[in-house]
Amino acid sequence: MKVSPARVWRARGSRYRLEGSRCRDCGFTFYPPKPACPKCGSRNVERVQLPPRGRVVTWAVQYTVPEGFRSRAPIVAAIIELENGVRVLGTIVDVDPSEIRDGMTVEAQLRRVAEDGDEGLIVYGLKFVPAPRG
Amino acid sequence: MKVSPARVWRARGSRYRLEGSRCRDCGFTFYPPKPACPKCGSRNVERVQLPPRGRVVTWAVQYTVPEGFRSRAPIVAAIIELENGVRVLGTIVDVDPSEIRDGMTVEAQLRRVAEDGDEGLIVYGLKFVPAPRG
Amino acid sequence: MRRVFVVGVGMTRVGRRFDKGLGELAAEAIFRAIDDARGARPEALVVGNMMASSLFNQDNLGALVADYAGLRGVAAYHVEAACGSGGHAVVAGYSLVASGLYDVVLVVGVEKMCDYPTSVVTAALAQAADAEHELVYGISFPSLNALVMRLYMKTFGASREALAQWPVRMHEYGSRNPYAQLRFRISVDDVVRSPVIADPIRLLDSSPIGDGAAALVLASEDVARKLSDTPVEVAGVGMATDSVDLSSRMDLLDAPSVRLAAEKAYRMARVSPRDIDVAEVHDAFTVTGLLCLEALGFVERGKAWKEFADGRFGPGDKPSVNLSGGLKARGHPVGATGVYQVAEIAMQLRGDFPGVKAGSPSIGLAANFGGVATQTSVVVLRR
Amino acid sequence: MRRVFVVGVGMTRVGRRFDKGLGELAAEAIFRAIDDARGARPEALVVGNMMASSLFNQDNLGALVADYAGLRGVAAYHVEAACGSGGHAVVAGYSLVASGLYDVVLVVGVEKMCDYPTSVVTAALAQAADAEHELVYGISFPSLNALVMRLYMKTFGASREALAQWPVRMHEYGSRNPYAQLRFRISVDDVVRSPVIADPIRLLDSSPIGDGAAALVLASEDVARKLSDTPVEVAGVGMATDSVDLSSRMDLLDAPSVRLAAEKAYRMARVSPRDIDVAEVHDAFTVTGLLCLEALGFVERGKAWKEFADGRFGPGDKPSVNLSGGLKARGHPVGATGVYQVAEIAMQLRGDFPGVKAGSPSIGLAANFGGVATQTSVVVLRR
Ligand SMILES: [Zn+2]
Ligand SMILES: [Zn+2]
Repeated sequence: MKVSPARVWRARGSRYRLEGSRCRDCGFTFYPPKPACPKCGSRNVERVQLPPRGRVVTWAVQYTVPEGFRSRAPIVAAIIELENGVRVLGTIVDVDPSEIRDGMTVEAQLRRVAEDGDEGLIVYGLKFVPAPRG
Repeated sequence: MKVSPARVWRARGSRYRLEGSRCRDCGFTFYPPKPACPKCGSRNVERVQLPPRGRVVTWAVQYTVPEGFRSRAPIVAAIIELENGVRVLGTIVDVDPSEIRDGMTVEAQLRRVAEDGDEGLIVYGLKFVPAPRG
Repeated sequence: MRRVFVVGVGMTRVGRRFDKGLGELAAEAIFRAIDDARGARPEALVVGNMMASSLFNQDNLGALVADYAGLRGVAAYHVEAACGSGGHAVVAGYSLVASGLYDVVLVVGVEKMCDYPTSVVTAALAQAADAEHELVYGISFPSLNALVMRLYMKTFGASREALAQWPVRMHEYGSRNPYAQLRFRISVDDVVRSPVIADPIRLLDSSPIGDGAAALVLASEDVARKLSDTPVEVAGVGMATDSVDLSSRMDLLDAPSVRLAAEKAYRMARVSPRDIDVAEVHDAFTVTGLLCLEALGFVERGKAWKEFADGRFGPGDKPSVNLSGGLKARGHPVGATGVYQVAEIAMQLRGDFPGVKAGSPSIGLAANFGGVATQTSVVVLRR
Repeated sequence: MRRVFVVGVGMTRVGRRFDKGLGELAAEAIFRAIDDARGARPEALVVGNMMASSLFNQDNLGALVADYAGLRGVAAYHVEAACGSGGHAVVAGYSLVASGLYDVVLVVGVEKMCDYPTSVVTAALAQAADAEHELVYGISFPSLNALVMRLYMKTFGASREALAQWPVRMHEYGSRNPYAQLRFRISVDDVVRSPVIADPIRLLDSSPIGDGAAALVLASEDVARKLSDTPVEVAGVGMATDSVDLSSRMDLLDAPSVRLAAEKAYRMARVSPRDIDVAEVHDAFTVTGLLCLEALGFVERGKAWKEFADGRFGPGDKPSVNLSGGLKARGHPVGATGVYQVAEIAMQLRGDFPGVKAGSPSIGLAANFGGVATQTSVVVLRR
C-alpha cells in the first residue's frame, strides 16, 4: 500500500496505542475511533484508551497474502474481545497457528507491520501475542 | 503504472504498429482503435495501419512528471496529424523542446516508454522524432 | 414513481479474457444487451466496476466505456461499491429512469482480474476492507470471511461437510450455464481437500478470479413496450450499509445491510420473502451465501446451512437459489457480478435463461454486496 | 418528476488537512450540511471521489463515509467521474430523490491530495487520461490541457497576458472566500513569471493540490419546507461525455460534453444561457474555464478570453462567474469540487455566501467535468 508520513501520523492513536472512541450519549465504545457513534449517530464521542488484553473470538489462518506480505505468510487474523468488551480485528504473531484456541488470551504489542517498498517508510502497529499467564 | 504481459500484449497493435480503426459505414478513421465508431456508433469497424508520418498540431513541454518518469523529464506531448488526417496524441523525443514548431514533420519510432519498477516488465511503444527531410 | 423495466440483457462468459481490455469487454456485453433490446439507443450509461483504478490506472470509466461502445456523448458515470459495484450500478440506473431524467439507460458491470498474479489481485480485493486498520496488516478479503465462517460453524454447529454442499451444488448448476466460468462438477470431498486459502476457507469455498462484463438496458414503461415483448419490471430496489471495519460490527453473524436493503426492496415491490420464486445471492464465499439466505428472510438465522444441505433452495423450490452457479461457479468478476445476477433473474423470468431453469417464476430477487456485507443492494424483479 | 431541493450545505476550507483522513474529513462537511438542514436525517448517501483507490487503497467508500458520519445503515454508493466525480454525485443524488426512492439524500464530495509528493499526485491525476495510450507515455493531466491552451491561443489570437486575467481575477475573489485555499492576490506579472508546469501552462494557470470536502442535503418538496426556510430548487441537471483519449476528439477547441450537458439542464429547467445570473465553472486550468464559458453558451466560441479580459463576468454581470475563486483559488480537491460548486451557487441564491456576492441572483449554474471535458455534469439551481 501507499504510505506517507501524514497518513501514518494520523493513525498513531489507533495503531500505536489502541485508542478507540466512546459515545458520551449511549455509552457505546468501539474501535477504530470515529467522529460519530455507529450505534446512535451522536457526534458526542471521546477518544479512549482500550485495554491491551483480550480473548480470541474467531480467527483465520491466511496462506494467500496480498502483494508485499509474502515474507509474513501465513498471517493469523483474529477478532479479539478486549477486557472491556470492545472487539478489535487484528493479527496474532509469535504463535504456531495450530495452537490458537477459542478464548485464548492475547495482548497487544507494537510491531513492524508493513514497508513501502525497499526504500519507503516503515509502518508500525499493534499485533497480538499470546499473553503470559497471571 | 501496473503492467502485465497480457496488458502489454493487448496494446501491441496500437502501441507498436500505430494501428487505428476505420468505420466501414461512415469512413471515419481514428486512433486508438475501438470496437465501435465514435462518430456514427457503428460496430462495423476494421483495424487499419496508420501512416507513421505527420505534422505537429499543438504541443506541451511538461516539466512536472508522474512518479516513475523523473528520468524522462521534460516530456514533450503533442497532437500529431498523420498524413491521412488522423490525429494521434503522443510524445516527441530526440529534439530540443525549444525547436518544436507548428506543422513540423515527425515520424513514429518504436522506443522504450516505461518500466514497472526496477525488476518488472519494460513497456515499449511509439514515440515521434523529427522526420528526415524528403 | 415511474415504472422501470429490463428490456435487454447481455453477458460475456466469465473467464480469462486476455484478448480484451476494460472498454472492449464492456462493449461486448453492451452490444448484446442493445441487440436484445431491438437496437435500443441509450441516453445514459452507468458503469459498475471496482478495480479499474487499482489494477489499470484508469478513472473516467463512464466516459471510457461509453466511447468504446459507440455511445460517445451519452450521460455516464461510474459507481463503486467494491464487489457490490454492479448491483449498486443497477439501482443508480434504475433511479435515472424512475426519476424521469432518461427513458433508456444502459447499466454495465465490468471487471478484469486475470491479467495480474494472485497476490496483486488479493491486494486489490483487500481495498474492500479498512485500509488503515485491516489491509495495513496484510489481512486479505478471504481472511475476513474466514473469521465469519469459523464463527458461523461454531455458533450454529454446522459441519465442514454440510457447508461443502454449497459449492457442490453451485458447480452442478454452473456446469449447465454457458456463461459460467467453472463448468465442472465437484464433490464434498473435493471441497474439503482443496487447498487452504485462509483457514477455514478453502479454494472451493471461494469464488474464482475472473474477467467478465454484463449489461442491462432499462427503460420507462411506454418505451419498454417498443423494445421488448417480454419486459421484466424492476419492482423494488433497496440499498443499505454496515461498517467497513469488522471490529465495530454489532453481530458478525447478522448481515444488517442485506436485511435493511431487502426490507426496502420488499416494501417497494409489495412482496414478502415468501413470494420470491428465484434468487441470486452473493456467495463470494460459502458462508456469505448462507448469511444472505438468512438475512433475506428465506430461512431462520443459523439454519441456512442445514436446510441447504438437506436439499432446499433447488430448482422449483421457493425460492430456487443461484441457478446460475452463483459467484462460486458462474464466477465473480467483482464489479460486474451484481449486473450478472439481475440479468440472470430477468432471463429466468422471461423463461430464456440458458442454464438450469426455475420453472415458471414470476418474482425474482438479486442480492449483491461489497465487502463482508458492507454495502448491499437488493433488486426485486417481476414478470 | 418530483421536485428536488438543496436544503443544507457544508464545506471545509480547502487546504492541507493532515489532521483528518477521508472518513473524518467527509464527516466534517456532512455534519455542517446536516446542521444547516436542521438536523435532517438522510436515508441515502452518494460520495463523490476520484483518488481514494489510487492514493489510499480504500474502496467501499460509500459505506466508509456513512459510518464515519454516524449514518451506518443508510443506502450508499460512490460515484467516480475523475475530477468531475462531485458533480456527477450531485446528479446521482438528485435522481435518488426525484425517483421517489428517498426523501432526504446526502451528497458529499471528498478528496485528500496533500499527503503525497507532487509526482505521486500527478500520477493519480493522470488516471483521468487514457491509461493505455496517454498515461503510459508519462503524459500528465496538465500537459493535456496545455495542448489545448496552446491551440486556443494560436487559433483565437489570445495573448499570454490576456489569459492571465483569469487567475488574477480568481485570486481576487478567492481572497474574500473564507473556504478558499488560496487567499492572496496576484498580478498578471506573477502569472506569466510563475514556474512552468507544462508549457504553456504555468503554476498560476493551474488549480492547486488540496484536501477538501463539501456536502449537500437534498430533499423532496414536502420535506424541504420542514428542513429549510430558504430551499433552493435543483431545476435542471444534465450529463454528457466525450472520448477519454484526446487523439480521437473531433475538435479540441469545442467541449461537446459541456454543451450537451448544459442543453439538457437548460431544457429541463426551461431556461437559456441568458437567464443564468451566477455560475461556477470548471477552471482546473485557465483554458478550461474559458472553454466552459463558450460551451455553456455565455459567449461565442473563441471570444471568452477577450470578454473576460475586458472585465465581463464579474459580480453583477449576467452571469457572474466563479465568485468563489473557482478551482484556481477556492481550490480543486478533485472529487469534491463539483459539490463545492453546487453548495456555493446554492448559498449565492440564498444570499448567504460568505465571499463575493452576485447581488440578488435567482438562477444559478454549476459545471464540473472529469478529464479534459471528458465527462461533464451541469446543474441549474433556482431560488
Ligand atoms: Zn452512541
Ligand atoms: Zn462511423
